[in-house]
Amino acid sequence: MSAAPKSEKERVGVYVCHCGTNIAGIVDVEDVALWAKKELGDDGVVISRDYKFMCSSLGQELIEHDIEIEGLTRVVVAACSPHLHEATFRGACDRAGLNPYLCEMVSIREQVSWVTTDKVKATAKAKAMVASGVERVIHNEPLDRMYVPVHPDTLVVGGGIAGIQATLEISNSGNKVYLVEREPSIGGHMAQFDKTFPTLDCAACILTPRMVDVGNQPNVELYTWSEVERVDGYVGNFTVTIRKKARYIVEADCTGCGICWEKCPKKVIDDVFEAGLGYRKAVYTPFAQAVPKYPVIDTETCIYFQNGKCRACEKFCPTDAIDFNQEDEFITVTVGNIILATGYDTFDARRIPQYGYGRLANVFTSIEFERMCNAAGPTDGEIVMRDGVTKPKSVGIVHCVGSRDNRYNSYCSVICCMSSLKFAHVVKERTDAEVYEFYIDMRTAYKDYDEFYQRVLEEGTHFIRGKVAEITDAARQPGEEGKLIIQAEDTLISRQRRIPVDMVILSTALEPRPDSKEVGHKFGISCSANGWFIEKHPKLDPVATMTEGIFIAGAVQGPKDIPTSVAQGAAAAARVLCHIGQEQIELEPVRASVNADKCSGCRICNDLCPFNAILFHEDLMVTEINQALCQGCGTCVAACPAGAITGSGFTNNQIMAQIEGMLMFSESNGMTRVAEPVAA
Amino acid sequence: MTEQFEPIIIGFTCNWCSYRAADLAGTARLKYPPNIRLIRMMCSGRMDPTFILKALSEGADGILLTGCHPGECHYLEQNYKALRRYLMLRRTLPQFGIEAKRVKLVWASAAEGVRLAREITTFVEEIRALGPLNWKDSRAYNNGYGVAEVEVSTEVPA
Amino acid sequence: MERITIDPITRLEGHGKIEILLDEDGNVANTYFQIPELRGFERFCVGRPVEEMPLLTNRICGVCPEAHHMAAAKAGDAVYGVDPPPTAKKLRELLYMGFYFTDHTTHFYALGGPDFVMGPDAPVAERNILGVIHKVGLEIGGKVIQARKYGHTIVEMLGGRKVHPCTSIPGGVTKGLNEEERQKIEDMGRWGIDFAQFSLQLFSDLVLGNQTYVDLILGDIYTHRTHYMGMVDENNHVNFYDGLVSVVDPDGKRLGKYAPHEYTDWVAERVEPWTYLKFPYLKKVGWKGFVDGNDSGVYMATPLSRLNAADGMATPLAQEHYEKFYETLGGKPVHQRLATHWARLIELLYSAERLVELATDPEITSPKFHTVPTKTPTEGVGIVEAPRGTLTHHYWTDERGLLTKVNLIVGTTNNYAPISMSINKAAKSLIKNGTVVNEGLLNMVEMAFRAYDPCFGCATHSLPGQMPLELTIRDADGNEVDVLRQFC
Amino acid sequence: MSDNGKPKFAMYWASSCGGCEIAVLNISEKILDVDAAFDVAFWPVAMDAKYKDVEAMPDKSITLTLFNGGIRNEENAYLAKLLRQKSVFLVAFGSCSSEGCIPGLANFSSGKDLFDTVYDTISTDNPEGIRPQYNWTTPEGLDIHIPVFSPTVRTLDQIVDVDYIMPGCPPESHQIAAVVELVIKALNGEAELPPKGSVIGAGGSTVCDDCPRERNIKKITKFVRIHQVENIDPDLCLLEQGILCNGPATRNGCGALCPQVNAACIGCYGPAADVADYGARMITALASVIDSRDPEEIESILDGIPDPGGSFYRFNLAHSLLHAAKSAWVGD
Repeated sequence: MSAAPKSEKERVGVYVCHCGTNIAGIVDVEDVALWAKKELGDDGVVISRDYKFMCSSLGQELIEHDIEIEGLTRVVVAACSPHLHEATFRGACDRAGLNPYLCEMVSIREQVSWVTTDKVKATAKAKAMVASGVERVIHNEPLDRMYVPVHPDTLVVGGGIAGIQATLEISNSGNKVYLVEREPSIGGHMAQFDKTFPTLDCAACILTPRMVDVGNQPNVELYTWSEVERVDGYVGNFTVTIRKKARYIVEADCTGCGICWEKCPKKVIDDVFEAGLGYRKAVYTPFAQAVPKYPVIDTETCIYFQNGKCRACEKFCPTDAIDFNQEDEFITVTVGNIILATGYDTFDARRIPQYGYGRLANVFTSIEFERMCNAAGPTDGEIVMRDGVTKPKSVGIVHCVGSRDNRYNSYCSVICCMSSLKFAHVVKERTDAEVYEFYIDMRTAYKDYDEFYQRVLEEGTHFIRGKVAEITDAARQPGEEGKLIIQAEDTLISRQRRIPVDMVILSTALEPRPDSKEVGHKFGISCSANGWFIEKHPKLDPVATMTEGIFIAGAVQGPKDIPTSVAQGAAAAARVLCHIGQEQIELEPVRASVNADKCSGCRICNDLCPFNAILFHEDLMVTEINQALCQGCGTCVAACPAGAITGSGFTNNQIMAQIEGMLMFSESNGMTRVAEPVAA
Repeated sequence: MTEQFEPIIIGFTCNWCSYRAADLAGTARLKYPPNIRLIRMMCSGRMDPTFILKALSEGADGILLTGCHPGECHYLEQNYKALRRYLMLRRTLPQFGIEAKRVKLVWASAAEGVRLAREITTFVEEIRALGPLNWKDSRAYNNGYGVAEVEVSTEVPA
Repeated sequence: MERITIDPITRLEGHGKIEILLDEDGNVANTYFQIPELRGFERFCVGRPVEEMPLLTNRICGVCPEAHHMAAAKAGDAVYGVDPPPTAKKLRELLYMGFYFTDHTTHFYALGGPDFVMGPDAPVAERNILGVIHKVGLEIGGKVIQARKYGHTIVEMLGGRKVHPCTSIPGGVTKGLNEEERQKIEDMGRWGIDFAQFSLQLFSDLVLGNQTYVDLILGDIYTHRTHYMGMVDENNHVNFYDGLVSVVDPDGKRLGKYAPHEYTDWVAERVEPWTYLKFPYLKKVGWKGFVDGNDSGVYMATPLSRLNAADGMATPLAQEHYEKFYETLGGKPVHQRLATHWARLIELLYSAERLVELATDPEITSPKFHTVPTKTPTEGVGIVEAPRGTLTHHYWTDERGLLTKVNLIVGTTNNYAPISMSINKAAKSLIKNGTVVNEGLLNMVEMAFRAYDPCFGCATHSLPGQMPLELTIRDADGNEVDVLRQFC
Repeated sequence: MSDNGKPKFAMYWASSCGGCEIAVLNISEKILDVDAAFDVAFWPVAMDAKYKDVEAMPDKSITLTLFNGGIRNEENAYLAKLLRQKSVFLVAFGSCSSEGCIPGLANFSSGKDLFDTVYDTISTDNPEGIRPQYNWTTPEGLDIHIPVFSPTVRTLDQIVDVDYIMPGCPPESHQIAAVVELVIKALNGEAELPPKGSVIGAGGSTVCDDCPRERNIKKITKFVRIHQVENIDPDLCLLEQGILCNGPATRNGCGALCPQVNAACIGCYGPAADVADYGARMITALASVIDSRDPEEIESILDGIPDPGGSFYRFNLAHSLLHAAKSAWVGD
């Protein structure tokens, strides 16, 4: 059984590109063109040309001319990869009034001339591929591009610097943004930092104005202490449900005066913002410049919530803004686009026991150290050991803790080299301690980074190239007592070294959020094996995803520093604004659809679509596919046992015909048609 | 010396990974045997065993299926469906007297032009070793060439 | 030498072919009855899961798929060494009785009947059910249709489908019987008993009351002294679904009874180069060619054979007629092939009585109708009595229950040799010194043939071979009320 | 048209079991309409007519021919061509002539293999290894002949041009009745016949469409053999109970008879419309919903289907893309 034959004969034009000598050097393009006219005439080939550069304007005009004058109804271009010029030639057809999807490209450059040495075989293969293109294109159907209107509002998830940047870009352009942040305040990791490399300007000083802008921007609806519950719909028209967790504070009445947390008798260790180094109250804002200013009551530790007494905050609140009966709210919003900027987590250094974190008091993580040297932090910026008073005489900084290590994460966390250098500088600046950096490779790409490295070198930090084997307090040699000994192989002098220090800082890896897979599923986008969200194209489309209308920015896509995160936030915003500006979005018409009469409601396909485009009508017992949600992968088409699902652009008829075409001519008999056996 | 057997192989590729890998192999001017002819689909999930059977019955000697690595499918998880269909088909082919080895699934990301070229080269050799499948002749035979009956009539009775 | 070819012998069976070779004097030198086809179930069932055999072997014959369904199911039980719950066995037998009831009814009224009611010399045009109805009355036609419908209804109720039932699996069946269905079947069974008795009465009035017919039955043309085979229960009474296979010699002496797994000690099949069909014979006696007698291994397996091979019937009414049968025809065994029609009616009565027995069995509606097999499958034989003879399925499987070898000896095949002999005898007795070969001859051959009710669909697992019937019922004004065709 | 002015009707069985004829008979009173509307010109089981009578008929003189049975030998093939020549409408009637049916499973083996098995079974006494001879000379010195066996079972449309296909093993009587009615109407100009090549007497979807069992989103974690199931849930989709049911890929029209008696659909109505290969549809559908990503686990789940070829090509091997196993045409 072969692909269904076409009733009326198509008029097919075949165009074989020389691509200079790129193709013509190996493939006998003239021969291919002549052959196509001769051997494929019966299949509808009425014109077959070869030309130096089909993609040139003259080449394109050739096609347009033949469509207009010779009345071609199908076009096959044998040239380079469709990924380069499909759009070009479809455009040419479009201009000449032929539906662009009636044009097929076959790649005889990437797949033939560039990879084959034998000219005869290359020419034969080119012919087979032209034949397959012709047989396929006959079964192509004119497709109409789909357009969906774009709702002008946007959802940004994650209030770190990337999310803040995106939010401001969009809202400042006059469009509404819903910014959802899991924590009580926006700001993200950057708010925890003291200084930022390589310029060493204070993080808070550059971040907080942006935070305030977000707070004041009337186009921004800010939902902190909130999470996205579910996402329905598709590009241009998503319906998002946001869970606004109960704060137990009436935001309308709260002035953020701070009396409540002054009066609150319950002091708890803050292991989120202060990374466990500092304290907060049961009612709190994570930090002074928090946006919004409203505090949150932490029911886990609040005395009233734990044993029904206290209510001190309520008693003292001048505006009666405390409401212990507040409940989670669910807000449903409609948006046209979504930007995910949910950032990263840091590697749990306890997973590398030989580094002693959690066991050896004076082993710190980078985040802890960031808080320590932050003037607003738990030690008011004093660099001290765990006892909170003693200044270290020597500090060891260990790179790549949990990065570039197949046991944990094979990737490079990008920022650790620079932040470690920053730490070295800060230690030097504020103490007279000796500083030792243990690194595998020093990675200081990008503007002014290496200059900063040179500067730290000059400041007298010792650099030891080697992976740290162990950090121990077991003294073996004089001078090691009461110290932390860092054992490492110095690969530059290929000697084992034991460096005794007072304090160790572990530059811990950046890791995807633990729930990134679930989040990905909620938004219908995919994570790489190690959990970072996958961009549509690693080079040409870094902030878009495979799902139309869902963008990613910042570390959620992979480890990156602040400048890159900001750039991505702005880039994602630009993509969204482009959608909003178009008012409607064009979708590739490669989509699946169900023939309801043929659908038996067997429900085989119902669980096959990761984009939730397949829905089942219990009442009618048939399955339907949401065209806008469908991404055109064709999995359900291939799965349907009744053949009730069609995938436009890649129909069974097209592919079956393509296969027939490829096998219709055999090299053994000089690429002449293999006779179909006749029934006796 | 007799001319060596040149198998014809149909390769099914995913638009996002292996087809781009083929582009890359080309751009890098890597060389591999011309015996393979690639068909582009949006995803290995579009892979319908019908296409494999069609290609075999039309005269292909081997089929190379390619898709994104597990966990890296551009449509999230569709390549697992391709994997399962492939494993199931492989169990069926031997009952037709077709060596399961004639159909092979390999993962190749967009970046793995070298890998794809190598896999193709290896596979062509594997199929060359298996020899021709020649299903088209069988169809000729079964589509009722009179000789078919005659041949058997002389052969069957003792 | 002259030849007469009847090809295809339409109205006998689809593709059968009879070659009658005459010598110089115009006498019959020899006859060859050829079966021109083969499908090879024994080969292509290999590799299939044994639980599918009741479905696959169904397709050997669309006329008696029930028989293959049962034999395959029993062989499946044996392969797994599983004993289905009593209810399962009874449900299968119940389905089988429904099938027998239809099958025997059709045969008698469609094929056997006309020959007797109208007489063998009556013109062909009258020698059909239409003639019968004219002679004995209109309402019979209605009854015959009713009888067929009832049988089919029972088959569909228990087997899921009218043709090619699908409910038997190793260890039992997939579907039970509810009270409502049971009641229906009981009622149909009771109606069936009356119908069967009515039919026997009709037979004795029309046939036994008419000396010419009795002479015809007892005449030499239709007589062969062969061995006989049939399944019997523990009391040596005829049983269609289960039991041992009894074999008697031409003198009626029982040579023995064999259990399904012992069949190879008793039966062997001979291959002739001029036909696709094999010739089974009694191994213990041996093949002596197409000849009668105690030394010839040729045997017959038909309703007549079953009666000859048994000591009686398991149900009271059928038993009465069994006794009358042998009294009238001069004791056991009866060799006259045409008596098969009478024997068939006695079996018809038995099947109706058995229907009621089973339908009123308290166990029949029990929900325990399947036992999951636990043993490792190996090898097994299943035997049932198909209307046209003893049906044997023999399977070998691997440890997964996939078939590694299959052997089938199918109903009509048993009778291939005796049928050939009957044809030969009829031809010889009717073609003398160049007698002009005419319709009459074919009719006589056909009569000899019909007695066996051959079905070569079964026989060759290839070729449908039902007898034809066209039944037209007209009301008083001669308008058609119903038309029915049946070929079995 | 015959003398009495009625259009002629023919029904022929090639390599078949006779179940199709029985199914036709079971349309009972509708047979009246056939008789009223047609003059039965050729129907071997029903009436006396020799091949030579058919050969003598003018071309296209038979209006409607129902052809059942597969093409297993030269005689079948000859009759197929003969009846094509004599008929206006030739219908591939039933699974054998349209899909190959169970006897088509023979295409997994060579003809030689079939003969060697059948004429050398445990109960066959054949020391000289006798095989049937297509031409044989009797001791009386005459040559007698049996039809030549074809290398594979073929379907009617693989031999001749077919006008309509009527699937089913056998086609259900109510469907036959409906088709008879349609044809008669069409002959009286009261109805349109479907376009040439259409499947008639069947539904446009698959068996699940008619199956009353409850269905959920499919996720298969195991396949079990039906006789190994303790109690089959009478209301839940059989596939969801792990029982291999061909319903999803099998054309509807039977009314889902087998699933309704707790038996799996075995696929006798063949594939849905425009399906190139039935087996491929079963493979792709089932594989798609196997609930595992681990090759080893997938393999162990697939162990639950011990005979994929037989299970997925049970009724349509002869009409599948591959048509037969290599051995069938290589001849051993």
